[in-house]
Amino acid sequence: MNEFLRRLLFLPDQASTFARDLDQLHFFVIITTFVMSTAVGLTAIVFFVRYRRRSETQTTPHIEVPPWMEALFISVPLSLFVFWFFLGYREFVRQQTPPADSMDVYVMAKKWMWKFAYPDGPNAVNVLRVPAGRNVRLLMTSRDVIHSFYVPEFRVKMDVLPGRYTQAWFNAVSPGRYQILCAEFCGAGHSIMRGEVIALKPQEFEDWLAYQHRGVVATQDGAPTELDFAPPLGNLVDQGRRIAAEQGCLKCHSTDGTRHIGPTWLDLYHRRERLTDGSTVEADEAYLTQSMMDPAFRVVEGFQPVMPSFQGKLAGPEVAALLEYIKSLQSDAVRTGPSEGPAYAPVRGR
Amino acid sequence: MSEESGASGHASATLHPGGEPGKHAHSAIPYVVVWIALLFFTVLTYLTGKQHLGHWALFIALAIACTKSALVALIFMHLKESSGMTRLVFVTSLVFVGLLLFFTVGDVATRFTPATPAGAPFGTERSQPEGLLEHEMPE
Amino acid sequence: MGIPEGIIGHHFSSLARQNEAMRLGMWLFLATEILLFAGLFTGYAVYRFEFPLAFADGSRHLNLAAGTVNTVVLITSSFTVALAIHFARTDRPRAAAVCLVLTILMALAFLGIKAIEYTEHFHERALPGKFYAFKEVPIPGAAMFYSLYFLMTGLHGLHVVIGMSVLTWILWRTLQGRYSSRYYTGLELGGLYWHLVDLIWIFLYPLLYLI
Amino acid sequence: MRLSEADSHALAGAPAPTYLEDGTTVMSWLNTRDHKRVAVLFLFSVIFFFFIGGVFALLLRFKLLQPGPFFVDAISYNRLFTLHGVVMIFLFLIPAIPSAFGNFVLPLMIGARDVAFPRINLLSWYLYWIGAVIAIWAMVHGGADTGWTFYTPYSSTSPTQVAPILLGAFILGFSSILTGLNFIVTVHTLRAPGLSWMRMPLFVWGLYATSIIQILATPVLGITLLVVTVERIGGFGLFDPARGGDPVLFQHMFWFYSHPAVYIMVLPAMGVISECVCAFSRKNPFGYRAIAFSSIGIAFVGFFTWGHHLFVAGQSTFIGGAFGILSMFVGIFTAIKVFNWVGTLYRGAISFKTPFAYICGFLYFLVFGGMTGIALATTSLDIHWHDTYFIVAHFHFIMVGASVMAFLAGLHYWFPKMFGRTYSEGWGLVAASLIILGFNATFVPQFLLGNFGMPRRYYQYPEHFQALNVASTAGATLLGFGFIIILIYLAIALRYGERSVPNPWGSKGFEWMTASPPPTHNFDEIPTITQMPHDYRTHEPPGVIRVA
Repeated sequence: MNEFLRRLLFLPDQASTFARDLDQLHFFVIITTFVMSTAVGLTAIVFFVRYRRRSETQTTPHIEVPPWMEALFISVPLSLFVFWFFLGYREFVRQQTPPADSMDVYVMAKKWMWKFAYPDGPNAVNVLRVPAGRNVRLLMTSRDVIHSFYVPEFRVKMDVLPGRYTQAWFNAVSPGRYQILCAEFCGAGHSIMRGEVIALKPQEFEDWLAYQHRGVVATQDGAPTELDFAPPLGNLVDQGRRIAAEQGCLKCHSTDGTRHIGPTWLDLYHRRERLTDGSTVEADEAYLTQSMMDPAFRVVEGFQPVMPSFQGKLAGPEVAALLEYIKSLQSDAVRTGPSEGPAYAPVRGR
Repeated sequence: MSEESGASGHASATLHPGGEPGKHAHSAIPYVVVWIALLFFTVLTYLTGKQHLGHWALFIALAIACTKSALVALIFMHLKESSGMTRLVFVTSLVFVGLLLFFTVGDVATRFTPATPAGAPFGTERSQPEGLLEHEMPE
Repeated sequence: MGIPEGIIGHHFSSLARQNEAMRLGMWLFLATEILLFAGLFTGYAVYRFEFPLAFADGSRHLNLAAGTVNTVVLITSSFTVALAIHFARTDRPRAAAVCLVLTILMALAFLGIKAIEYTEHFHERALPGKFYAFKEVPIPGAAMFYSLYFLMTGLHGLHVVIGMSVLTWILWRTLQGRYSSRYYTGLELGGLYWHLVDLIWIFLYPLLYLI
Repeated sequence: MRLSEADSHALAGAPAPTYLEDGTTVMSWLNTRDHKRVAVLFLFSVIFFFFIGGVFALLLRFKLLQPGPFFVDAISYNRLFTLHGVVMIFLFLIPAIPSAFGNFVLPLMIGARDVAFPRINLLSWYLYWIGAVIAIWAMVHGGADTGWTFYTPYSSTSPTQVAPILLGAFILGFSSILTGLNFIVTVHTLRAPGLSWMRMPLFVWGLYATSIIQILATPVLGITLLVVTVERIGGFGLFDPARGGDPVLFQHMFWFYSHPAVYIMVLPAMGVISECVCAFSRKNPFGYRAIAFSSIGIAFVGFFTWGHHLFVAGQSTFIGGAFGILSMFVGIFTAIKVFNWVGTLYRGAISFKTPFAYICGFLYFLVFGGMTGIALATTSLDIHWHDTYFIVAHFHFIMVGASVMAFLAGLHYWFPKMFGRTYSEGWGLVAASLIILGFNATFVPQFLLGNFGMPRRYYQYPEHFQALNVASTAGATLLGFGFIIILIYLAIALRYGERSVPNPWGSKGFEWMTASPPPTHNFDEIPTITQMPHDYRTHEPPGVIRVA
């Protein structure tokens, strides 16, 4: 029955713990709506036929509604609506109140991408990996305009606001991939601001976390897991991070702002750099690409021209992935180190 | 709302003295009294405002402002002697101002407010992790 | 008989009925004005709730003396408008005209004092929104206070200007002898508008200057 | 007082010319004080903008045939749906029934010669066009891409022409306020002798309730748009998150107007239906008081519910619940009306004419649209539906399904009253069935799309949504044809239609007390009202002008 109604109403899969409960309410509401509308419509149709005009000079009696019927007109729908409301609000409070044992993920939305950061380190763009069967709370904020985090299969939606945090939570019942959509209009790229939730088996998630922790510097050991194959959408940054580790970029360039052999990548994109010849340059895609291919041509002041050329060592897509990775490293965005995220306890209401 | 203003022409004559020109002498004394009262309340609100009475300050200031505006509306604007409908219009507009204020502030006051991270470029005083508001205002 | 020709519209049965209509229309219009300001008052309430300290600090850097004087000026101008209506009603058009002139002068005084205040803020860089660079109150939220301050007093100032123009027009009609005990609705409606301007300021004064 | 042609005719003893014949120069229209002429000016203006908005809608639907980029680019698409919303809401729905039909029949219904402030009435029309011209100017110069909701901070940072559109909407708000103000004062001061409040036609009650909303809500929208404009142009405002501003505050203030604005669009529609149901079933209203007071109830309670637009916008859970339960009460008032309309049919003498076809459509769309609205207000279901096509379908059911159906019912019902001509009944029924069918085909798939999870305002969409989108576009085409047929046969009727008898429907609504089309001053003598409207206990053959 559940499955039949779900398909009839074109509802997506029920992939979170409360999706099923919500759908039950949905079915109940829709069915009562149909019953009531049909009752009203049938009554009207019966009247159309029974009381059709028989002559152009027909008169009609003066009939006024008796008070008891008026009372019925008010009380029946009112009690029904209030009943709906209490059923619905109970569910609403549940959805709005993340359980205390939730795992936290920060979400930073911006035109037109999603960034996810885990409190203890790793972060990702457009791909949110979560363990199935565990409560996950999202603490979300936006860097520009209002976005809205929407996963139809989870029946979860919450606006992501600039200037403050909002929260949402879910519990994915089984491993799988679910599309994230932006539901609040945010400009030209609104409809392609999509991401993906990948619910993993708990063990796989732990492996992934451990892999991320071992860091980007370590070389890969063992065969690549399924996780290494990036999902089709928005994984350039992940690829870039892996390439940066493989090619050894991170041996000289830090990603957390500390000074090393080469300039840090943090906030590098669009930074104006002063060069050894006294001129300045904006670190845009062109300059960054040129620096990979011909590093000694324009060197930032205060650094030695020690970087080898990567001409021929990096394919076009790899350069693009690296650029995306560098672009993603913004200090006011997602942190790479352990996050200094918000204290989660509400300020008031103790 | 069910007053028969539309159907009965004579009713409107009593609604406003302007309908019966020159019938009764009109006195200016109430205006002078109200003016003096308004000046008095202005001084009062000035003096209490300078005390910085904490939580009560807003309440007192608003109470005085409401009294003053009631005087202006009732006497200067002749609401005291106008028809019920004009009074209803005025009161309704105030009710709806209250409605907008009540629900909007009610929302802000009951929101989930996590403390904002240190150094975040945004956040309000209320979202500071330390109980900043427990302190009284400086000075 | 003092009722100028063509005052009564063809669709009204009597002058009393028409006066009633005009008065009701004016009050409905005033209701829209009150709700226009309600939007800003709501913004004020929300941000004062969010930034109590910044609002207190920002308020303390306003010119309290100027605000108080302006309050007295506006209250008195409201009083003179009420008197003007009273004089018209009791067939003393000259006295009514004098009261209106006084009112208009006080409106100008109000705007003058407001201009002085604005100049001070400009020199202190206590400007709204992104222009805010007031060194004495650097805390977040203060810019919001000044945004609200300028929006509220600015919109109110606009209403003062409109009210003043209306009163000037009414003064002209008074001098023409249009208003008497038989008909003074035009003057009365102009007066209502001016009282509303006063009414708004009665709330703006403690909310902005006396936190 | 200006001595009109009508007066001179009356002096000469000839029958007074109709308002249409009283002056035929362009200036006699552009400088008219006659509420009927202002109404006709408004009628043609709103129909013009309805077709403009309709063209935008069809372009949108055409693009949505394909999931990927197609036909227009993303920014143009965003501009199109913004303009579709702005034009349909501010230039069509809000003024459509009150300013066109309300202006025409309200004074006739209460036995008045004009509205209280005829000049302000004309000013309202000019303001409408000033607002419209500014909006058109902005459309030509790039349009805006914010959606008609103008949510900050997007609207304060969008590079498009948002400011002129905001200004246009602000001026249109003024136009709306002036119409409402005029109606309230007219109802209070210009009722005919014997017309007590409890005898007022139900359409007048609907318009009165609408006017209350126009007066109380529109200024809040005005100041909100003004603050956004200041934020855009002046760089300071109340909603900038970088300076502690709260975008949700904008949404509160916006919906404080825009939710009641839904009732500005629907209450007059309900009034039209109340009149039409009585006229075509030749029956007194089943529950006169219930219908009349529920209009006022909707106007009042409609203000307590705006927060149900913000359930997932970052509003507090508590206040969301408060708004949720208050929203249920608005549903009750609508339910009362629906039951009473159906009750009116009981033991009536129903004549299935074109307006009645629209009544059937209206009832069905209102019940279904309204019930989905209640479902949305149950808070938790809204989480999945919010900002999806479910919402789009829901409010189109109310706005097109209810308001436009009522507009069409009123247009056909009052067409003989306004222009003294009759239209082709056969074509009328064809167009009505086409429209009702096309409407269902357009918006039922959108409900399903919403369930499926397709967010609104999507230029590109995942491919599994395509089938339903194609169905919707097909329906929209049908709908478009229906409207064009109406335009054609009404245009023909306007010029070549048979002369109508004064009361072709045999209606006992008060507006039929005078000739069709009415003379400039409406009544030779102000009638005295001695009974309720729509009292069909006695019969008078259609075409007799009743002087009650």
